Amino acid sequence: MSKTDIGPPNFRDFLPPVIKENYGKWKYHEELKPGVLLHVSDSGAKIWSVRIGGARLIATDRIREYADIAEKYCGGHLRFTSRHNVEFLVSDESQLEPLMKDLTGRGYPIGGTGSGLTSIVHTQGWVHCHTPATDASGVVKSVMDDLFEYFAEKRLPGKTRIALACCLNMCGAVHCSDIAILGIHRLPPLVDPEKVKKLCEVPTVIASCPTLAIRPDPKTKSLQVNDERCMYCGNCYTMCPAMPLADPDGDGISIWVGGKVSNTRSGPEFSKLAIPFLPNNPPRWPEVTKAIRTIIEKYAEGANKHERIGEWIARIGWEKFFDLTGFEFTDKHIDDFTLSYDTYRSTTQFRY
Amino acid sequence: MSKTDIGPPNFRDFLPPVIKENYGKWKYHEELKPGVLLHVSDSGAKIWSVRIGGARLIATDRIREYADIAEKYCGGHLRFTSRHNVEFLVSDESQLEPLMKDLTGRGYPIGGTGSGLTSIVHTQGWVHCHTPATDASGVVKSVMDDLFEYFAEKRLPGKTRIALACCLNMCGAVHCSDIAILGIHRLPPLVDPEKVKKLCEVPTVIASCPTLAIRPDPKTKSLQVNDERCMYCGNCYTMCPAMPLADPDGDGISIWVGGKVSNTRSGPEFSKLAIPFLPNNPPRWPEVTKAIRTIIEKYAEGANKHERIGEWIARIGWEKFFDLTGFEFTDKHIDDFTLSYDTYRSTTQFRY
Amino acid sequence: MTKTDTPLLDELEKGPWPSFVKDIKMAAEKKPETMDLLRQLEKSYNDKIGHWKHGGIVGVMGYGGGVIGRYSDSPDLFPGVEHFHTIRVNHPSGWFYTSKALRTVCDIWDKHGCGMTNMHGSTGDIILLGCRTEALQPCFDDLSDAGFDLGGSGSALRTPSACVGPARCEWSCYDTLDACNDLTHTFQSELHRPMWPYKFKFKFSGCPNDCVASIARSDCSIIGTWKDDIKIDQEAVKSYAGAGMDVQAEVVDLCPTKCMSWDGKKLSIDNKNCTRCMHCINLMTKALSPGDERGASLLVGGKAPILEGAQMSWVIKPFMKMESPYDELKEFAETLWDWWDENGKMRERVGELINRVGMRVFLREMGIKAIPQMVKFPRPNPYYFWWPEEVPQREGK
Amino acid sequence: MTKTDTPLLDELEKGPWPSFVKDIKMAAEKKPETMDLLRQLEKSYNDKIGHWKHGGIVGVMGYGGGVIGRYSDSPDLFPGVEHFHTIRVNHPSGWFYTSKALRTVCDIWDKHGCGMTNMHGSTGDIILLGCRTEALQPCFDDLSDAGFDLGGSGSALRTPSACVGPARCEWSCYDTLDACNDLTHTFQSELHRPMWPYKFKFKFSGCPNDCVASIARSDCSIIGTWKDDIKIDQEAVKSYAGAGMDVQAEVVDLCPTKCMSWDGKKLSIDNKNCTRCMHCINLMTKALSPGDERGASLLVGGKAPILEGAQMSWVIKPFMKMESPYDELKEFAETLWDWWDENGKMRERVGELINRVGMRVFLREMGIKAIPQMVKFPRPNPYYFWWPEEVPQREGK
Ligand code: SRM
Ligand code: SRM
Ligand code: SRM
Ligand code: SRM
Ligand code: SF4
Ligand code: SF4
Ligand code: SF4
Ligand code: SF4
Ligand code: SF4
Ligand code: SF4
Ligand code: SF4
Ligand code: SF4
Repeated sequence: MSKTDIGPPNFRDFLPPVIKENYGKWKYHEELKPGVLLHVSDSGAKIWSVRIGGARLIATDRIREYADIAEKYCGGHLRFTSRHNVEFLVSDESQLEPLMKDLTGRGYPIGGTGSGLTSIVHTQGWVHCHTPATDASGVVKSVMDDLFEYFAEKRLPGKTRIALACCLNMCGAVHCSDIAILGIHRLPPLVDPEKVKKLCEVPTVIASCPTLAIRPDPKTKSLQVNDERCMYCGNCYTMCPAMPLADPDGDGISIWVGGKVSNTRSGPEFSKLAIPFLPNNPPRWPEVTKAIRTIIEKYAEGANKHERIGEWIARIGWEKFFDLTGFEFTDKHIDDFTLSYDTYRSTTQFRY
Repeated sequence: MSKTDIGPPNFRDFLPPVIKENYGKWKYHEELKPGVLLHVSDSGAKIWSVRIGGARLIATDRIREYADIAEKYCGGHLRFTSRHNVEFLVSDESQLEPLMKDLTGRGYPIGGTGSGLTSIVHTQGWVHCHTPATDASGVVKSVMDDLFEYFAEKRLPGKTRIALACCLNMCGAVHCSDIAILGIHRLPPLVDPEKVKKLCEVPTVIASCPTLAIRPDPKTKSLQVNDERCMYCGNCYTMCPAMPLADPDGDGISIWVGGKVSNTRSGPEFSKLAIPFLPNNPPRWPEVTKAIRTIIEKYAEGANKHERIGEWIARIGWEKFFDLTGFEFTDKHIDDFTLSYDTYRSTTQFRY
Repeated sequence: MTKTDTPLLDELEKGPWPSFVKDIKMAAEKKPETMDLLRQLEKSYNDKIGHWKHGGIVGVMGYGGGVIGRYSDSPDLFPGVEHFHTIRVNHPSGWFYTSKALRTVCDIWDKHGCGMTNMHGSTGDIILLGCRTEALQPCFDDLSDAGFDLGGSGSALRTPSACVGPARCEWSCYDTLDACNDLTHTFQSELHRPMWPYKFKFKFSGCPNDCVASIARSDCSIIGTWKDDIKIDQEAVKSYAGAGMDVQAEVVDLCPTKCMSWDGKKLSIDNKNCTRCMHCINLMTKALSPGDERGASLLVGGKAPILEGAQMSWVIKPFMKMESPYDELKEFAETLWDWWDENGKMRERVGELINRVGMRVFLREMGIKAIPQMVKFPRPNPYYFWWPEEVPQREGK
Repeated sequence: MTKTDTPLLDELEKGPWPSFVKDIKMAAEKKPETMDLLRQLEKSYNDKIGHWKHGGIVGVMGYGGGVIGRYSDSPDLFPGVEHFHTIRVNHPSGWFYTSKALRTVCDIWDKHGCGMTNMHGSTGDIILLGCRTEALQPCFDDLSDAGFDLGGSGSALRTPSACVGPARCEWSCYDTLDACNDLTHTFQSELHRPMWPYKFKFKFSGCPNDCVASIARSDCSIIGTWKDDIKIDQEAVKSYAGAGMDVQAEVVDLCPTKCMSWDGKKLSIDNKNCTRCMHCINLMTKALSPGDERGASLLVGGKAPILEGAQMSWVIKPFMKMESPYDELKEFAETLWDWWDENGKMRERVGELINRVGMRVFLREMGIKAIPQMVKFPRPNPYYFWWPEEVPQREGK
């Protein structure tokens, strides 16, 4: 048996020499073009980072290709970003152009920096998880194909971060994204009483329901779901395999807008519901890509420089956002969970 | 037996002629001086309103004195305001100066309009209610004596509305005031089991507790209060006389700031906790008058023109407000009721 | 009674602000028993505790409310306030009076009560403070004969109130006084006979300045507003500027939507983005005024903290014409009350009920469509419901 | 396998964005059974439903986590993915690699697994996707021998992550990479052996830009900040202006606290009122930089919606020095965990627990004083508690 608890490798062993020498001494950076950053240190030392987008769900041979490229131009040094892009770390300026050419030649999109679109943080979907209400990788591929221009070329008023989660567990932590794509169920769990008895701890399942929709069923010694109180979060299913929610027509995608993480200007914000449901329409999810393009285009047209999507909407008003996008406002848009009161318009200030 | 359901008298019967003629036709107004408003109609007609402060808790002979004055200068016409001031309605300009002189001579303060202090909306207190944690009229008298200058002369950056309620029922609806004075208890109810059985409906009392602190006591067939969960709101006492909370040392006053009702600029706002407790110290409540003067003076010094207290604090930051006033920030200032999450500082933006 | 009986309260006769102690003594000149009010209060000033017993049900014939029972806890010491009930008398809309009307009320009250009042109570009523049980009915009879009626109390409609409105304000976007008077008369039975889960309050403000604090203090807030453009008199704007107003700093920069601009000669407003906050109009009343297409926004749910926490009313109907006989408003209120009555728990205000069941259910029951004007922002959490008919249900379910 | 097996997914080979379908096919070239992943997915694309069974507990010796069990619900149709477990491998801080390190991982994974990965998982781990049960232990052994260890799963500490920080960013106010690496190593047992009420995440961002989204995605967010004044190079400011930046409109006017001014020559900052939002620094990185007295703000409570709704972390300690060995942070975390462990309900994140019992209780237990920096605004409701020792208790109670 091998050693346990050794922890991850020390990152220092993987840093390129120019970083080791200038660690903590960077003075400024420039975005030379989308996807290409230059960082300059106090000493005048420079490092160029060339960022490419990727699928995130990748084969070992893909990684080996990255390694090949890094060896060719970067002394073997590269990193991944917090949004799953790859950054080739160039210490020798003369390697920059050849690297970029090679990457382009191999079909890798260079971009994702600055005021534009970067990769979509996303999750497993039908590829690997047991609770998804939609796929992840396929939706992401469709959206990125559609918005490709904004990754590498076209600029937007501010950073624009899209994220996807395939169920309400929100492994993509989409709750604070400029645009969030969230898989949702729309039907209550289908309880299999026999399986419940075998596989599930009844009190735990009852406690798992945020709206207290589950009660014991004395007759069957199993569980009952009060369908009227169920909002299909799937948390009971996480605790109990005998309560699946997935359904071809019930499942689909909701779209959220205006979230933000950074503390710049307006501070962090949750994303808010824009579209409660769009159908799962594989392989290209045209309804989803269209909706997102609408948001992006209206934002590009209407926002001031440096305004994130949420800041733009806060300025023009939500009533205007629904007008501009043509998205229908429904009763689902009005919060009715625990903090709902704070969302009500308790002022006469509104636009018609 | 006399007629029922006749409803209040028709206000039209009480309007002065100039109002009847210019009803709905007013064009603009001017504040000639604090307490004196001139309204001018489309037709050029004018009405002067002279506003005086009063005790609100007044004798019939006081009202008769108002009537005398109204008859002498206003053809018998007067009104009360939504904050319990009296307005003498003058149609004949030549009566204006004599009226003011007479009022001043009789000791009535003219003022309460525009950017200054007006009367304190308040409630019954020890004078007439069964649930108070403090007096109303005495506190109001003390505060208004202390701040008298701001009613009639000194101007403030914006309208400044103080309100008082003697218990959490908040009959003064102080929850949206620039400064709120709120009587509070600090000890749980003292349950008298014998009286509970006689006088109270147990399930109703249990349901009346916002924090679910009350449960039936099977032994005594009465009620038990979980002292740790009780926040002394007194709602159980409203439902059940056998659970008094009042206590000479437990009771006192809390101070709240930054509320606002009007939809101007920033919109309506709740008042927020400034001081969790000041003792009942009759007849003059010096701790209370001092605290309020502190707020008013810091506000007068620091706010921009037209800024209400809440708008001023929002601009400078709450940390700064506590600094400036020297009020201690405590664990009580941090919300722990149902909407508490929305009050947490979920951003790194703060001032030291 | 000598002064030394109430040394603490005597202290409150001093100072520039009108003194309630003087008024109690004034009333006691005619009604010596009223001095017991001051003496009992002096005891409270010493004890730091109130001396009134808990509630007590008293009233007048035919009514379920309008009177608040009150008894001293020390009738031996203060026999003058043994019974000391409150009579709430519905004020005329806008609190307008003639001296004659006031004298009428005073005379009746001196006849039957202790001579003390609140002008007014914080809901708006004339408060006659301190009546013995046996005097309640005669007092009511005299009031009724003189054209006055009681206000609300208990789980009933409470006395509606209105800002001064068109009677003396240039900004009133509808006739607040008429609306208040009309609804009060229309709903007399709801006002006098408690039959709901809890109290219900209407307040009428003529414009978003909300001078009766309706958004904070009423279950149903009717706040005047307009739909078209703010009217601008450019010459008058220039006069303000000429007279020393810094139009840029005081008006334009403080506009919450930043929809104004001022080039030193002309003030422009992008009315589509104006949220009608009144700030600019307030500052330049000679130059700016609300548009011509006037009406009111209807907001619902305002209340003080008990039980589930304070709420301010929120928008249900952005714009409603407000013309006599106010059918739209009345029908709205009646539908609302029916629903509340059927679904509300005891002592649950209508705003708390909406909050408990969700706006979704409320809107469906009321037959109102959801619109973005109802919210500050759409929901941030994914916990929402679908109506069964919106989703294809599973086979065999 | 011919192309026609997966026509829907084949569609996703087209288009400019890198295609995961190509990668699955690429892996299947070496590992034919991996084609079953694509075939099962094609079935999902037809069915619009997933085809994985619910969970399943699998693992490696000595550890309680790091592996997510996964089984196909149609092993007959897709035997290649009958077992298809995930191994989470703890990434090096900042996701820095040498090509050699990557090749090592790839070789191990090709030996034991299906050849597919996520680089990276959304918590930050290297995700090795698709391993048979019997291959788990050998795979782990090889990883460990090569210097890699597993990441977190279950009710344990999850793999901490950090922004690139001082390695390649001019704004990092502390050494995010070292802190992340140090804490990960210090808390190995907490990471590998689930024993808490639920999961717990740390994320380390070097400045308020928060490039690892720590405020939204971690229970304990350590976000770099500073205490003294922003450093200004006035010449460099002028260069930005000279190069066409509208300093007034883009920088000064967008400052949230309006604490800056610019007269065309000099940029001034009223640092007392600066809330360190980074906006101006972001825009003029050559001219402005964080002060010299650097450290981090400590925020607690961030999480996704399950169970009680999403929360963002909120300020607990405004400023903390962040120097190795990070004792203050470690002690804080340990105290926090103890308290949570004792008081948390099953599947209750620490932020939910704080919310349930109240900040008041939390602060007392942690021995931290309440300060205004913890809240956006003080409580608006009057429902607050007193500790018994703060109030004189009644006699005989
Ligand atoms: C590489 C990366 C950190 C890492 O350790 O991996 C990174 C690196 C930088 N970030 Fe970031 N950020 C990275 C994720 C983030 C995230 C997290 C996320 O998106 O999930 C955020 C929060 C986003 C949000 O608010 O929703 C983030 C918010 C910022 C901001 C604030 C932008 C704003 O106005 O709100 C800046 C400042 C700026 O861009 O001017 C910033 C600036 C920067 C700078 C310029 C810092 C520097 O001086 O080097 C770096 C280059 C940025 C660029 O892409 O143009 N970085 N940055 C991450 C790249 C992700 C990617 O591949 O796209
Ligand atoms: C692999 C990953 C998604 C991905 O594609 O990247 C993932 C996958 C799963 N997550 Fe997650 N979560 C992943 C990051 C997250 C994040 C994001 C983050 O850490 O920044 C979140 C939101 C942040 C947070 O923690 O609040 C997240 C919130 C959840 C939740 C909801 C927890 C909550 O308290 O809100 C669950 C449900 C649960 O734990 O029962 C969950 C549960 C799961 C499970 C284990 C499914 C389950 O119900 O048991 C998923 C296994 C999928 C599979 O078969 O591979 N996952 N999960 C991420 C972990 C990779 C890694 O280690 O690097
Ligand atoms: C008489 C009265 C209405 C009534 O029917 O009785 C009234 C009358 C006027 N109000 Fe008011 N307001 C009256 C209570 C209110 C209230 C309610 C309250 O305080 O409980 C408010 C909401 C206060 C709040 O936001 O907390 C109120 C918020 C305003 C505002 C908005 C001020 C702001 O900037 O927030 C204005 C506009 C202004 O003053 O420029 C206004 C303006 C006015 C004008 C100028 C309207 C006009 O053109 O005639 C009137 C003279 C105001 C003055 O006092 O200077 N009135 N006004 C009330 C006098 C109360 C008193 O005796 O002091
Ligand atoms: C007289 C008055 C205070 C005053 O001095 O002006 C008053 C006095 C009482 N109120 Fe009130 N309320 C008075 C206006 C209010 C207001 C203000 C308003 O209407 O604008 C409020 C807050 C607004 C609201 O309705 O939310 C108010 C919120 C309460 C509450 C809490 C109700 C709630 O849902 O939050 C109670 C408790 C209850 O009803 O059980 C209450 C209960 C009471 C009782 C009946 C005491 C009780 O527990 O039964 C008080 C009788 C006092 C007495 O002996 O005279 N009173 N009460 C006001 C009525 C006078 C009038 O008719 O004009
Ligand atoms: S978001 Fe839901 S479905 Fe997607 S990976 Fe996470 S737990 Fe699985
Ligand atoms: S899906 Fe969610 S809301 Fe519905 S029963 Fe399960 S836990 Fe409750
Ligand atoms: S606030 Fe409380 S104590 Fe004061 S009058 Fe109202 S119910 Fe009575
Ligand atoms: S005083 Fe309030 S919190 Fe305390 S037991 Fe009574 S109802 Fe509950
Ligand atoms: S609410 Fe508007 S209309 Fe009514 S008095 Fe106040 S300012 Fe005038
Ligand atoms: S009413 Fe308010 S929002 Fe409209 S223009 Fe005037 S200041 Fe701006
Ligand atoms: S969080 Fe700050 S320090 Fe870290 S990479 Fe982003 S900008 Fe740089
Ligand atoms: S960091 Fe933000 S708050 Fe501070 S001066 Fe710059 S823009 Fe203003």
